[in-house]
Amino acid sequence: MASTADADAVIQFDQVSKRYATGQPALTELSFQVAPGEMVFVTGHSGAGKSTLLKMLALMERPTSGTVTLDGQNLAKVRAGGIASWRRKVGMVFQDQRLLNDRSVFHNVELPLVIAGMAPADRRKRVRAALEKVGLAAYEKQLPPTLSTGEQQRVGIARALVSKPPVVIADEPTGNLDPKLSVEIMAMFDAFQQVGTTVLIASHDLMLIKRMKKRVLVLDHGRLVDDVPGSEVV
Amino acid sequence: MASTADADAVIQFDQVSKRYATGQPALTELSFQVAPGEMVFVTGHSGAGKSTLLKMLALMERPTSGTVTLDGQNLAKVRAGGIASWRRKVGMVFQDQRLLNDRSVFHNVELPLVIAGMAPADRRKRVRAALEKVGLAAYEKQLPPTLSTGEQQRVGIARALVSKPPVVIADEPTGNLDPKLSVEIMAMFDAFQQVGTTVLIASHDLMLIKRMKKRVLVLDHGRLVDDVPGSEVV
Amino acid sequence: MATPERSAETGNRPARPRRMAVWREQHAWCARASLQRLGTRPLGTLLTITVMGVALALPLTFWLLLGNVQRLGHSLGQDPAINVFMQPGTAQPVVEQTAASLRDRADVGSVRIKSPDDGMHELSSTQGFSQAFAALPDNPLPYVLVVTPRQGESEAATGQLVKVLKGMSQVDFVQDDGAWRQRLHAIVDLGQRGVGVLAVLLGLAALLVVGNSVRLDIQGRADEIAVLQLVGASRAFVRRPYLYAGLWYGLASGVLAVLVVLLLELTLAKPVAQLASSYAGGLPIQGLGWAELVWVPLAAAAMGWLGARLVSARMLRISI
Amino acid sequence: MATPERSAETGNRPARPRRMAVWREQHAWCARASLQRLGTRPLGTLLTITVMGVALALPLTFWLLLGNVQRLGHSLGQDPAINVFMQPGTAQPVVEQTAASLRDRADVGSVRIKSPDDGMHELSSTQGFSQAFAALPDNPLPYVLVVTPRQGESEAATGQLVKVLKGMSQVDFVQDDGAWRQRLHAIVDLGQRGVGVLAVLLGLAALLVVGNSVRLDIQGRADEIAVLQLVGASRAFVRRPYLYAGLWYGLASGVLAVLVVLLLELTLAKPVAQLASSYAGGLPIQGLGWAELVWVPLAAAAMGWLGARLVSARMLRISI
Ligand SMILES: Nc1ncnc2c1ncn2[C@@H]1O[C@H](COP(=O)(O)OP(=O)(O)OP(=O)(O)O)[C@@H](O)[C@H]1O
Ligand SMILES: Nc1ncnc2c1ncn2[C@@H]1O[C@H](COP(=O)(O)OP(=O)(O)OP(=O)(O)O)[C@@H](O)[C@H]1O
Ligand SMILES: [Mg+2]
Ligand SMILES: [Mg+2]
Repeated sequence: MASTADADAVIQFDQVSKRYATGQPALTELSFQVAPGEMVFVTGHSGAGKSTLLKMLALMERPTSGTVTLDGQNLAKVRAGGIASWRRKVGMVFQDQRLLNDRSVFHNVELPLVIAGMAPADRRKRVRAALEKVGLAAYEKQLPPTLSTGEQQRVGIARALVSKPPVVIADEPTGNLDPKLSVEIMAMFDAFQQVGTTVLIASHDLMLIKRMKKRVLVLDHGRLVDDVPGSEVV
Repeated sequence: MASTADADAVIQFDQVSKRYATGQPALTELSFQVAPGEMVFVTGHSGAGKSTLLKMLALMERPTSGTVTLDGQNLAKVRAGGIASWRRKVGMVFQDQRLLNDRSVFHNVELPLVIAGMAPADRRKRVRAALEKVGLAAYEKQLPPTLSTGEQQRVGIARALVSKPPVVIADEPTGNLDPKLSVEIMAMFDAFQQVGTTVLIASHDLMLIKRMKKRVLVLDHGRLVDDVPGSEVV
Repeated sequence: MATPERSAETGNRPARPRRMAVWREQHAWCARASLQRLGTRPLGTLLTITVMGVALALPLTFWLLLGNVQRLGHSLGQDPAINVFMQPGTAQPVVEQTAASLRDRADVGSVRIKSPDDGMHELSSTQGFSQAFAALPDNPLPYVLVVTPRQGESEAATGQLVKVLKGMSQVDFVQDDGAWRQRLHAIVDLGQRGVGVLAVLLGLAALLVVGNSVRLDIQGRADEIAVLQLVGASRAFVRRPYLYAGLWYGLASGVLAVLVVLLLELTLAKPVAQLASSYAGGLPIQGLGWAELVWVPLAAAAMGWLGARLVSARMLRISI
Repeated sequence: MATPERSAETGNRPARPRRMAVWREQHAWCARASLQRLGTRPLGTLLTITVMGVALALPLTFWLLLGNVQRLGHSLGQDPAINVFMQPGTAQPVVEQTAASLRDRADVGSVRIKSPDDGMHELSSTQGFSQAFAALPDNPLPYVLVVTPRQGESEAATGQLVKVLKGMSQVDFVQDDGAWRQRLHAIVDLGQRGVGVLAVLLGLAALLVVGNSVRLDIQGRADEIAVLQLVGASRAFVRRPYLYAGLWYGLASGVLAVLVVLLLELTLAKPVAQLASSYAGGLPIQGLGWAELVWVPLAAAAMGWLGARLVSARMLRISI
């Protein structure tokens, strides 16, 4: 919960508060840092502010006060023209999937690569590999509405990881998955962390979090009430 | 797993199979019965067929073969004109919420009562009570997109229960809720069961299921592989 | 949800006397909701209404135009007189006898006798000849019978009459304004046909715009409609806001159409007045009446409702 | 995702030489995708195109009409001759001298001398008088100078010329077809003004339809657009399919508009031919040329693209 600047930190929250137009504050004076290549869980009750925290890193919300820094860049200073290119650097898994319902699974996963301007042949290889990893190789031609919710969630995970972004943010990525699959998906995130990707995951699945033995940030009504290092997770 | 008819059963699946247009079968020769006022969990891996099973009871999918009977009525015989009135008898919690995003929380929960033609004053009382129970009394004027996913899920639960339907079907109702809230919501379903409502819940949260000590149907690749009575759940 | 203890009285079927109240409540609810919904995106609503209004204004304009062209054709076609020139020197009694016999014919409307003096007078009034003819010692002009065919006679029947007139004794020759009449008929026919084609096209366009707007509206709300249907709303319930939207669209665009036509009338008032005066006030041009001011918006509203009905019937079918 | 080991070369920024290829690939991808998308709901696409096509066909029709009305006015107004009646008995040399002095004037186009014999001949050819005048012992008609003002002279200048002519010696009186010319001007003016107003309204309507269709399209795909923006698509990328959709809409409706106008021409061919023949082939009516067949669809496509651009600019802004 240190609020002092750390030049090495890839993610840095400094006294960040967020109050939506409608009501009580969603986040209150939040300060923490995440080192490059670290994997961190964010947990807390429903409405604690987990999604709000992650959304700021994906430039979906701006803090009301305080500064959020990602990769040394103050997010408050990103202009409208820079939002798109910024989001390309952050792989995001959304709590509500957010897939294109009238495009095939393949197309959905391919999207970040098309946007990045990768050549078609390379795209195909990467997309196939990603779908293989989440166990959906057989579903590439289907439309998302014809998948089970858990399958859709895995499409979203494949899409977030396919472009190998330096930072991955996942909001409740296993909320619709059974325990066995949840463990497999977590192993994938772990593999990404192993090669230097910074991973931030919001989850309320305490069993899973305990099993992973990573650093855990605990939110309660928008306040950071605990910051447990991986070694101390039991 | 008895496939013989039981006049008392409120829900009855007899050799039900479902194969979607796109691929492999989602359900295979499923047979089971649920007695009136019983509370049953349906569990299984992602893509096992839980949602497909529940969707048939809400007339959202038709079986490819076999018969589904609800309250003594063969669902295959319900005509287009009867679908709406049928659905009014089944309170459904959807895995993906399905709220009206441009109407207030209050309006969303009020909807089944408006459709049923209840007088405005009665509606207000009932809606307020339901929102109170799911802990969202303070959110009644907000639009669903301004709620956290867990809050949205609770709006969906309130909407399914507000009209006190004889049968309640819930697809992963606690998928986005923290453990403490999950237990509270389950207690609500339990209370409904206590007064004679038949409750069918799909969930992959084994901890929660074990805790509730109710009958559990286990699906595996569309097949019913286990049917554990509440007394034997450990 | 209240207390679960009362969960047995679940069906929520309203008692008979409440049925009407429910129906009224739901309608009022939908009418208001659809209006509010249109209000939440004022620009889009305005755009749709403008497109529809213009599309409606045009058939209305053409309808007015058609009426005027027909009336014009009628008033100009009123006098398709045939001039029968008697042989020079034919005596007046013979001329009058011929006229009388012609008046007895079924295909003749009226016969007027123009004496040589009348002819000279007429000719003199054509300024250029006044002095020239004043100097003539003798009137060289013949008697002329001005024969008007019975009103409503066809072109062919008139041709027949001309033939008969030509065959009569004492008749020098017959002058039929056939070319002029043919030309007028061609103009009126061209106008009517053109206006008819355009009015049909535009009426169609207006209906398409209503239907298309509602269709896109429904398409844009597919999610919401799915939710309503899943919660048990009947087709009538789901459909109602769109029918009301069609109604509001139609009503507003009908009012707009009337305004556009009135504006058009205003713009054209000056040249029309000029034209009318050059015809010595003989052009009976008519604009929108009070009746149209009322029934056009009402008809447009009905059309909007109907268009919404047609489009929504197919799209809002509940199925599994 | 392949092997995580290569996760360090993440940015995916294409190398410089690939930039153009990327641009071309993305454009081709979008053009195809937007066409496919229109194809997935053929009825709706057809409806939109029909509405737009009709909306475009109408200004096109009126534009043609305006051209023809103007040309008609021009050809009819070509011969606003002024008849100058010399006093009876004026000698031929005096007449020719007067004509010569008139030809020197800057505001006079041409002067033709009509002798008494010419006049009698003309009068005789008006059938009714042939025999009557053949019997006349003496020709009572005067010399007439047919004066045509220089082309392009204003109404006022012509009035001035008439005044001068009236004041000349040996001139009996001047017959100016003023009333007739005034009437023609009123008709042409009315036509031009009406056609102008309608063409502007319809052009506006067509633009509104394009814009509105694309706007509704964007509105109906709000979810999809949000997803694209969240995944890091630039505004240009998100916008491109809509620009292409506008382009396809415009192109198709331009073709439709041309077809509608050709159909209209076909429908009106008979009455127009009739009218033209009654004017002895003097009406220079023109339809669509080859040039229009090409540039109308192209202009419509450009208009569709522009309409889509205008609408999408505001709607697709990426913000937090
Ligand atoms: N509309 C559809 N069209 C085609 N296939 C479908 C459709 N809906 C579901 N399926 C397939 O049927 C299988 C069962 O789906 P279902 O949604 O019932 O699973 P589930 O048990 O609810 O899974 P989850 O826990 O992920 O929600 C899946 O393999 C899925 O891909
Ligand atoms: N767009 C918004 N407008 C207004 N209030 C919002 C908005 N988004 C979230 N909130 C409120 O902010 C609080 C935190 O929301 P957030 O989505 O961050 O919670 P969460 O921890 O992700 O919860 P969950 O586990 O249910 O997803 C909630 O009380 C929610 O109602
Ligand atoms: Mg959340
Ligand atoms: Mg499911």
